[in-house]
Amino acid sequence: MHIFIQTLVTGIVTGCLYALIALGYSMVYGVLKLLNFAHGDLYMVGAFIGYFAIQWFGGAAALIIPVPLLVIFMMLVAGLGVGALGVAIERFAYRPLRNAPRIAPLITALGVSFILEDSVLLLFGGFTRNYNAPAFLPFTESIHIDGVPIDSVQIIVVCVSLAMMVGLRELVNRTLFGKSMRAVASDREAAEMLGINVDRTIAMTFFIGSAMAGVAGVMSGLAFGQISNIIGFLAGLKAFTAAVVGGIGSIPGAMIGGLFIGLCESFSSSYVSSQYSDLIVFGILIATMLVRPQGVFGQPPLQKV
Amino acid sequence: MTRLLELEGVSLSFGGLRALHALDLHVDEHEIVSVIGPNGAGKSTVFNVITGIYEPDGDIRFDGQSIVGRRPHQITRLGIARTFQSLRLFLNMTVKENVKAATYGGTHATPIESMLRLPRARREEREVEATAQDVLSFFGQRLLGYRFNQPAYVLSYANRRRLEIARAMATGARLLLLDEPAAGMNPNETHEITELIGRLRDERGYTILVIEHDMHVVEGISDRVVALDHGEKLTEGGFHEVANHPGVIEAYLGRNPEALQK
Amino acid sequence: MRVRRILSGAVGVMALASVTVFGVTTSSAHVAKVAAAQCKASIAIEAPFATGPATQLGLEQLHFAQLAVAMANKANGTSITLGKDDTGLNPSLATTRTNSIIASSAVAAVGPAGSQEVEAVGPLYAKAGMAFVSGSATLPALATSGANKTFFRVVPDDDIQGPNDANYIIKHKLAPAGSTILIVDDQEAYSEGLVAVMTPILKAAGFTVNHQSYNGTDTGATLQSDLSALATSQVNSSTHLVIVPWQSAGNAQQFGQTLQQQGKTVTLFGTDGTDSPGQFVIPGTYVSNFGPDISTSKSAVDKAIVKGIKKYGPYGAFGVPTWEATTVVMNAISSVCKAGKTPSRSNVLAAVRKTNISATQSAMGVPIKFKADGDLVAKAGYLFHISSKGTYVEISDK
Amino acid sequence: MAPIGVDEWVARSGDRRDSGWRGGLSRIDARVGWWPRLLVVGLLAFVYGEFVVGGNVNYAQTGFNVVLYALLALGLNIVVGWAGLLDLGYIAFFGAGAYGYALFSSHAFGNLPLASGGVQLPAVASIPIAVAGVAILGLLIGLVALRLSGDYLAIVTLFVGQAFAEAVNNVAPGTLGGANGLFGLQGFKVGSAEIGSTLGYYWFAVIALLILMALLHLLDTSRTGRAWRAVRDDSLAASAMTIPVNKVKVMAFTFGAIVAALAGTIFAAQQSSVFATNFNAQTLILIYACLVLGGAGSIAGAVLGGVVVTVAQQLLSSPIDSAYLFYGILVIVLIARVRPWRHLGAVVAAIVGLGFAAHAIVGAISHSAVAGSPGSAGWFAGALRHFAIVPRGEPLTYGNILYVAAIIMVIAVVQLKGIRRLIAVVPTVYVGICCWEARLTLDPGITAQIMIGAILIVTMAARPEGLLGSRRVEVI
Repeated sequence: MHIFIQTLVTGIVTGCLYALIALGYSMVYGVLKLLNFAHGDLYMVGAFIGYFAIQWFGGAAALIIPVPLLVIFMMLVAGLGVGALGVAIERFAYRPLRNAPRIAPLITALGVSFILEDSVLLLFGGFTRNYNAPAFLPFTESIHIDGVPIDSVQIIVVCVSLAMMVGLRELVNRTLFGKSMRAVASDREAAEMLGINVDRTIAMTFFIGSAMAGVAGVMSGLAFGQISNIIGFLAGLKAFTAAVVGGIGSIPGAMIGGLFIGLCESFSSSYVSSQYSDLIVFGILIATMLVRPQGVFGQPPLQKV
Repeated sequence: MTRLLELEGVSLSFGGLRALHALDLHVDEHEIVSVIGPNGAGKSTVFNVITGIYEPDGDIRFDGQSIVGRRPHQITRLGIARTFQSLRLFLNMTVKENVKAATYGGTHATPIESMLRLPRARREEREVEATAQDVLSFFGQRLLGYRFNQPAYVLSYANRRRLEIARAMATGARLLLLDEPAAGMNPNETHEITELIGRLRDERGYTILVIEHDMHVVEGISDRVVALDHGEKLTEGGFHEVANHPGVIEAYLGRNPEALQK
Repeated sequence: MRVRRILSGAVGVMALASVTVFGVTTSSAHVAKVAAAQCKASIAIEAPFATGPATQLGLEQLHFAQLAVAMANKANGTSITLGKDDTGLNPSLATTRTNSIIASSAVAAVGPAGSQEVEAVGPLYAKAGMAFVSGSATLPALATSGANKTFFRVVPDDDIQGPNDANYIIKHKLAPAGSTILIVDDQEAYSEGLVAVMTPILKAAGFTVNHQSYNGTDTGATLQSDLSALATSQVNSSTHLVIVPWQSAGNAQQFGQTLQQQGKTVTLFGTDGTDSPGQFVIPGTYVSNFGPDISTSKSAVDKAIVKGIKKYGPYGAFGVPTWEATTVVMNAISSVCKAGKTPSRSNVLAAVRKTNISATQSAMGVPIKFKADGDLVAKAGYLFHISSKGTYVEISDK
Repeated sequence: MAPIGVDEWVARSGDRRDSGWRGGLSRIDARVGWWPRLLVVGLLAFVYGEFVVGGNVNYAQTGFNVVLYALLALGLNIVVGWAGLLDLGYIAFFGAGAYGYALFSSHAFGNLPLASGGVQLPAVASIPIAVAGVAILGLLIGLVALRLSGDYLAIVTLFVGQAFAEAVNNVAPGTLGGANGLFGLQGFKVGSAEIGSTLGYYWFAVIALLILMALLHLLDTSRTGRAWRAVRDDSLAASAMTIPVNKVKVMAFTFGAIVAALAGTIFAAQQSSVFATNFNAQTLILIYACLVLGGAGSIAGAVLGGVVVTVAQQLLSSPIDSAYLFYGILVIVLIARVRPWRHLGAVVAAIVGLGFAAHAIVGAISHSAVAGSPGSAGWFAGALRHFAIVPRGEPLTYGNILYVAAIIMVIAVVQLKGIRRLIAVVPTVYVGICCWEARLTLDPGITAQIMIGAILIVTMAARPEGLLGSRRVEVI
């Protein structure tokens, strides 16, 4: 029982992060039908911004501002910064390829991912840095469920993620931007003719998606400590799995998918073996795709003859 | 006259929507039959069930044997080829390749044979080349010569329609299903198409089932006209009786007969 | 108009051509002329300093090697240049890098860092008759297999480190008799090797050994679920000691934090791979290593190194052996020059074999003298304890 | 006047494109048959192997890598370029081929009861076995992939590739060697004759490449090739034109797998070792880069892509060569983009002027700020010494700032138009050069990656169909 709960907690925490990244994937795919392989690297950049924010304020051991303020600041800066970066990438790399063959933007995305990963390597070096969050968010401040401690970082992660997901859902369902986003997603040309500013909508989508990845990066730094220029790839891959399992292009799908993958991972490594957890996750994905290609929440693409 | 194609109580519905309902239809050897009806009457759906894109209830027989549940390419191999209302050429292949591609079912060389250009592969390539030349030459001026080696996407709208027909011919089919061959053509081109469809039967001996909106074309070519609405057959017979059939007139334009008279 | 286009096209083509021609005809890195007058030569270091999971370690090795080159050039009056090749602790990358080193004019090499890398490149160096001295590859088979005829190492292999650690655990009762000891490998040759050596000894002493493994190349959330799964389901009330013979100090640190965060109180025991005062600082942890802690040493050499390395900031125990390895190569070359010959791969190889550095002159605290198979004659091992302030304290009595 | 329906504009479109020297080339190109081109390729390969390499292991290795990637790109071209199936699991076939060969040519089975001491089959046996095995694998994956289309296919295959890497890393470490891989493989051997040198494998690979190019060309112009491309353009129409879509797709997968497997065996034998890390996403991306840069759908394109990408990587891995590449590209871009000539002249002059001026001023203020030596060697290093501003020592921070600045400026230049752009080009180029000399040359490995990424992005923006690819229209 104790093990079960502990595993559950880990699964939910990692799952929330996957979900946040997956949302970006899903939104971008929705509007551009583009598999943005650079997304995972945006998350990595977010993690680095957060790290330098900590250093800026005196380092983990000797902070010069109150911790809550720092956490909020980190997320804000990372969100805005990475969001802006995402918009820039869309503007300069993807926009010229709107009407190119499908494979062209895919390759561009890979190129962007190369550049992001290796620029960070060039600028900051390849060794792993550590947030050392326990220094300012001690494990001792934690609530216990059946002897399983749940510390403040985990609580932050879950709360922030949920808040952002709900916020995003409202944004997409209620606001004008949400409407235009869905319009662009379903038919770009038509949306354009209806006077929707497609460019701005797409840019906005990139901003929101990237910002969420950035915040996810900060929180993963807080929760796991280690960051380096290569954390983007695997995280992106897993988040991508989540998006697909949930139904790529669908927002609730991405959330559920993220949590699902997180739980799969933690349970398979707790109860089967950490060695095969990745294989198990990939297996699940492939199985899902074969049973239901469009994912759990996705709509099947309709074919007009 | 033998029955070439026969639909018997064919029904199809997408979820709740009923696209076809208990449709009976037949086409005889060397006959040109037109299917008319307002948009959404289920005309294209008829083509889709015949060519195996959708699997309907009821029975469809071609040359006596049932073809329900067969895959599209198998049905085409039996001798039913179609064109698409929304043109579906292989846009990045050359005009000639478009036609040659359609001969796949008629040839049998394995990849290995093709790679090594073994005798069978050579022979078949020659035959395919001949077929392509022959089929394209049928369109005379229109598709001939310098355009053979250009990608299909440079062709004009009218020529794309012609190429679709050429492609259908190359499959070696006996029955052609033409889905709005005259759509989006100017009066002259429409006139040509009308002639062409006639020649298809007279010179090449094809049997033809055609969907068409342009009543001039329908009048010009049809031995028999079948009128559909809401997936059901309203009536069938000669052009004029169908055209004057009150149900048809109503289906088309509520209460305004003039349009059909001219 | 057209003329202009033709011109531009032509120029473009010519430019491209010239680029490729130059590119192909100028040879690649490590260019150095060997002149009889002065002792000139070039050597190369292979270390994971730019990419891969162990860049901290790699940078440390690089810096100490650069220091060693500077010191030796000054001492011996040689002018030997050091070419640096990043291997990312990745055998396939190491293979390509080694090929380009062999193609260059380098007469000997330092590194590579990882045992699995040496396994990959050893035969290549052997074929080229080129000596390479590693400061951290400790898999016993590397020397004993006979596949790596030109391989030398200035560190004791796992058959020495493993038993040392196991025996220390037994002797000093780091875990109560009969309790469970969890030992986790990270699916690398290095790690699996140590596990294989330590497990039987611990079993023989009556411990229950629980052997698990996780994917050392995982990162972020995935890594976290691996580690916290280990902490959750493998560390129970009967577990008092966890041995982490990993290559990534960062992962060890994260595992330690995960244990703390889950409220598990166990002692960690790391090996040389996790020795990094900058990264692995869980209080109460034991870390064994093949290199001594020179920061407190009295010997002149050690003082000089400490002084020279200061500008590079905190370092673990990987630098010193690499310094030693580089020095071995440097001295070999200068001895060749002193004998009036121009350094070549063969005579440098011979000179390396004859290496004989006294304990006082070596930074390893033991004399550097090689057996026929390239292993050290001396057997040494060091052990550190991480204090509550997170600093490494050397344990003298073993 | 032309008869109705013959649209002159379209009819002449071909001729219209044929103007200027490009037109001339393309006309020649149109006249030459396929086998003379093949001869040219063979000739080039011969000249390189015979005269350029000259016993230099490094050049031999480069040549081998070029041919290897060309082979891989050829195989990928079948699946992606012709059948239009976005297969991101291609790397798995490459890996499977390599591991297949390794298992039958090493000690791998040594620890199994049935074959102590390992299985050491001659190449004539082990290559066919490995390739056949992988062909079956391709067949199976193809059958699975049938249910999916477009991006979904891409996604599943991507994970098939990942799963392969994970599997060889974790499953049966006793036999597959886990992270340590399999090493000490025997080379290609028939009887007593064994290929010993890298150059030997280069020749072997070249022959394989030439044969494959010929076979694939013949296949492409046969019914199978037409069927593949028909399915790519419109699978539904294809099925309505007697083409069994599923069968054709599976065929494409299998053929791609076979080529990849062949490449894998050669790779394994040459490296005489295989590691799971040889078959990671990085490699897959490079193969895709080759194909897409060269032009998906074109055999020559795939090969050219292999050459460009591999050579670029090789040049970038050494400071001297990468300098030639860097400045070469710089010159070409300027020539190609800055028109007319007087503008070009003005820009170049301005850059040079700015450079020496800035250098002089900064030097006057602080000597140590310009005391560093440029990273690139070669004949122009001397000139650069008085041109590029490089502080003493290894000026990392300075270089990093320049790097960021350069990227921002490039982006700005792309945005600006007309005379503004012309002016903005000058400082951009100068900052770029300084950054190159002060920072990028210090870490060739990293720079190579960045440059590859940049090349991908630029090519896609400038010419999405690739160097030799033909323009595609897609109905989405």
